[in-house]
Amino acid sequence: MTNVRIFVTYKPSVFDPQGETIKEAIQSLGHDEVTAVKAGKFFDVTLTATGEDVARAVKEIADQLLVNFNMETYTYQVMEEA
Amino acid sequence: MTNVRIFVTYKPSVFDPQGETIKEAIQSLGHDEVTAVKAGKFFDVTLTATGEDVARAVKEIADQLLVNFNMETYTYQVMEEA
Amino acid sequence: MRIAVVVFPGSNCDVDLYEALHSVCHADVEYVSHYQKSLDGFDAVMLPGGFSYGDYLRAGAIARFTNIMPAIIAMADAGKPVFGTCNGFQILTEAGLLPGALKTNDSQEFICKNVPLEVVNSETVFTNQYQKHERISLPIAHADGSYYADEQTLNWLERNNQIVFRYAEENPNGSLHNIAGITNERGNVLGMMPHPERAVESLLGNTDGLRLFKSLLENGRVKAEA
Amino acid sequence: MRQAMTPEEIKEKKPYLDWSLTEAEYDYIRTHLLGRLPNYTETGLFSAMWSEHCSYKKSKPVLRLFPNKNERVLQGPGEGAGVVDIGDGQAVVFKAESHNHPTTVEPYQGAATGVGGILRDIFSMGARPIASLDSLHFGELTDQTMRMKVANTVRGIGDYGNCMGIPTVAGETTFDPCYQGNVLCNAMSVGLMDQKDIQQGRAAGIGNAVMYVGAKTGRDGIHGATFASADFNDENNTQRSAVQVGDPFMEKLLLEACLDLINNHSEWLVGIQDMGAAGIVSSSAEMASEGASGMELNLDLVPQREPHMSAYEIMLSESQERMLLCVKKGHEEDVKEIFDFYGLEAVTIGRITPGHDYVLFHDGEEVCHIPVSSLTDDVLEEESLEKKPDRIIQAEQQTPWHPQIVNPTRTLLDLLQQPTIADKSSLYQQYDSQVRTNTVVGPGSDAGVLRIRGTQKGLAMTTDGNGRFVYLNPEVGGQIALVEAAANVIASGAEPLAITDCLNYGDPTDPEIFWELHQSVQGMADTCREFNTPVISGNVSLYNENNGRAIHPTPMVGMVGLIKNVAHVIPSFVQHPGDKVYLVGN
Ligand SMILES: Nc1ncnc2c1ncn2[C@@H]1O[C@H](COP(=O)(O)OP(=O)(O)O)[C@@H](O)[C@H]1O
Repeated sequence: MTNVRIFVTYKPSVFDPQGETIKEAIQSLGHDEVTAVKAGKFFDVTLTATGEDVARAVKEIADQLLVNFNMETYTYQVMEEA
Repeated sequence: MTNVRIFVTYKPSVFDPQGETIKEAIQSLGHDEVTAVKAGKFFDVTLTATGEDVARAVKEIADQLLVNFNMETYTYQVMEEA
Repeated sequence: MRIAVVVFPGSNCDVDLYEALHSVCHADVEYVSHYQKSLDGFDAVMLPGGFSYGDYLRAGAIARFTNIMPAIIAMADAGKPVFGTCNGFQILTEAGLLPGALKTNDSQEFICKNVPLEVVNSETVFTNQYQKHERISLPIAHADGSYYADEQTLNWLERNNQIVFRYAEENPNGSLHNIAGITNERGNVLGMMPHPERAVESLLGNTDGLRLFKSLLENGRVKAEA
Repeated sequence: MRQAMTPEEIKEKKPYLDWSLTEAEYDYIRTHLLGRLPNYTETGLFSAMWSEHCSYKKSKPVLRLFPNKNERVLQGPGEGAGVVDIGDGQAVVFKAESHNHPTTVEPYQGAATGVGGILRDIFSMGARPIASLDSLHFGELTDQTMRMKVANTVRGIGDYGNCMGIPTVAGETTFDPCYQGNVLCNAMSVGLMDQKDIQQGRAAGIGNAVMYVGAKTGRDGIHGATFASADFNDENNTQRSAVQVGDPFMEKLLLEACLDLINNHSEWLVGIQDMGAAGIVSSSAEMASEGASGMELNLDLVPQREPHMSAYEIMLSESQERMLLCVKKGHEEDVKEIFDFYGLEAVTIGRITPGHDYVLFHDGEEVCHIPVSSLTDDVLEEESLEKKPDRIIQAEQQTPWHPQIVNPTRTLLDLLQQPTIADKSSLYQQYDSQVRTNTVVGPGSDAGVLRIRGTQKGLAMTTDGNGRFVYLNPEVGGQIALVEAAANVIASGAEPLAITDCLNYGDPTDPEIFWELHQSVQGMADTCREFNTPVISGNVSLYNENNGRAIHPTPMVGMVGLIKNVAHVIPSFVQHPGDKVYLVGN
């Protein structure tokens, strides 16, 4: 059993209107210390796979379904393995 | 300058239909090794604050805006401080 | 009765509410910008549907920080009628004027269609022209309309007769207890996902929403005369 | 590295060939139009403005076949959208636009920004958009990728229109293997206005300001215009520049701000235009050309989302939700105030100058100095070869085949199972079809019908096309597209007013494809004359190919009709048990 957290974000040059709007809202609440906000999605995926197989499965799932490579990119993190 | 990643998810008791839909889609692609998927959002927030002030600012932003405590909860992670 | 229709950045059913009140019900109604800080002189306030702040973050989450919000809260506290449909409902929950929250539809899709509803509470200032348990049909048009509250809150809503409309026959979005509309404890704040303002003219095929506005206006008129 | 190459290096390394500018065009620009070598920025501007997408250099000769005037047309093709008189000082404004390539690559954003673009065309004319329509053509639903494309395209159209609060009231959806590698997404928008508010995309009056309003400029969709004119193949799937992301919330604010300015302060405004394909360069050059003016812009003043953008990138960016205004000198602050109220930026980026030169400054340097007309009017029209395809010659020699129907029930059920014929409510239920409470007849009928508030009038609207008919016989197929649209509008109780179109074809340098284009436009044009429905706006999308296979020739007709008394509208559904059924015609 492995828990993996997969993060999906826009590529750096792609416009993130949601992040912009949230940043403005935060600033208008008086939080001038906030200078940038980017919004993203993540997926906590539980797999029966372990070790090497995890990397392969994550890559396949990301490629086929979770990520749109025209505008998005992803990273992931193994949270726990048992 | 500090970069913080704030994770927002439904509370465990709240049904996550998006996670369910994605789990089914992944399984239908042949990935039987995937047993659960939970979907969440994250926000990469850049702050001019450092140290103690970061924790305080994150708590305020989450309480006021980023999280709806009726159904959501959050965690965060300081990504880098400079 | 003088009614304010609040216009937030991204409101888009503001005209629908205004016209339902003005052209169809001949009520005294005025648009009020979110920049305004006061609702002095108004007897009721209505929050229209739409996508305030693009529904970014969560539907209604950012609108609650606009200038007008304290005046809306003050009106609710004073016991005056406050009404929100669709995005207006979402804003009212985000602002804490109504309990619970609205999640994304279970189907993850926007849905626009007429749905059958049951009038559960016909004793509110907004529903006194309907019969209890009456079946009506109103349009819904939303992506985030699945009502959620914890068990305790739901039980309280049931016991306290705060559920005003329920989806009948089918539940289009996954709302708990089939909830389509609720009031606050005092009964003067109503939030609902369906759009009564879209159902006030036979030319457009449905008049089931008309009595909601009549309930409020005719009540108001009686009071004003008394 | 502001200018990535010197003019000499450009001449030698020919980067313009990758940007779809031909050798002959480059030479003509160099020798006839400038009398010198164009620099890097200038070469980029020419590539974009001389692309088929901006210049119609191949399709123009064919487009001339269309009638575009009658007693009711107030504005024909050439502006953001066409305008038709509907009496009482009111006008209806409409146009359709294709977003096929972006939708093929990134269905959600491609479809969403397609809707965003066509809406800007409508409100830049001074009209409030009152309804949207679409015309979608996908591959077969048998594979998972295509199902996701369909779902995401529909979600993109829905999310944008729903958020803007503009009802989507009609459309069409078909499925055919020919669209497998190249889907078609055509969006149409219809607006309503008072005739006194009609605006033009025009910049004039020495000293007047060129103002930029709306979203910031980033590196989105650079070369979208030339990209839309180049053939597709699976190999370049990976190397495409960042897709454009739509922000319907920003566009809603832009819509309200622009209409506020036009309706209440038109005396400050000389002209207004949407920044569509080829962004700032096409809007500014076209406005200057229309006003027979010179123009000078300082690109350092353009609001930018990303650092270190080159002049070329700033000029060609296709970032969404932006408009260009020409504002009377002295009223810049007034205009700023209006946009400020809606939370939008409005910045003066240049001035109208004497003469006819188009001059750009970046980082304090002059990076472009060319005649305005060289970008807009001097484009070399291209003659195309035509050849009747063998398949059609052969088909003409065959004896016509008549289907024998032995089991009508079975045939009917088989037909109803075809995705193209089956019920589309699962798609159009995702569109808000009622917002703003004017929709008398929504999707699912022959045409969408809207009432015009405060009058007895109504408008009926429909999109129709059929690639298979046109493939089999382009001329007759073109006629049928018009007849179908007219039938839908008339059956809804309206008198047809005019049409818009999207001409979706394959690579026009293939003589057979150009022949299809020519023949089908001829068929459409003849039928337009019959119905007295001129073509008041439209759009051409060529090079719809995937790995060398063209789509069926698929012209889409968007028609609008006027209803005298909207209370008399009859829906297309069966109404009461016992009603009689008649068959009219033969
Ligand atoms: N993409 C769409 N958007 C809006 N409405 C649609 C769409 N596709 C189909 N419809 C509606 O569904 C009905 C049937 O569609 P279709 O079979 O494609 O068209 P038609 O009946 O004109 O040949 C029409 O009323 C049309 O308006």
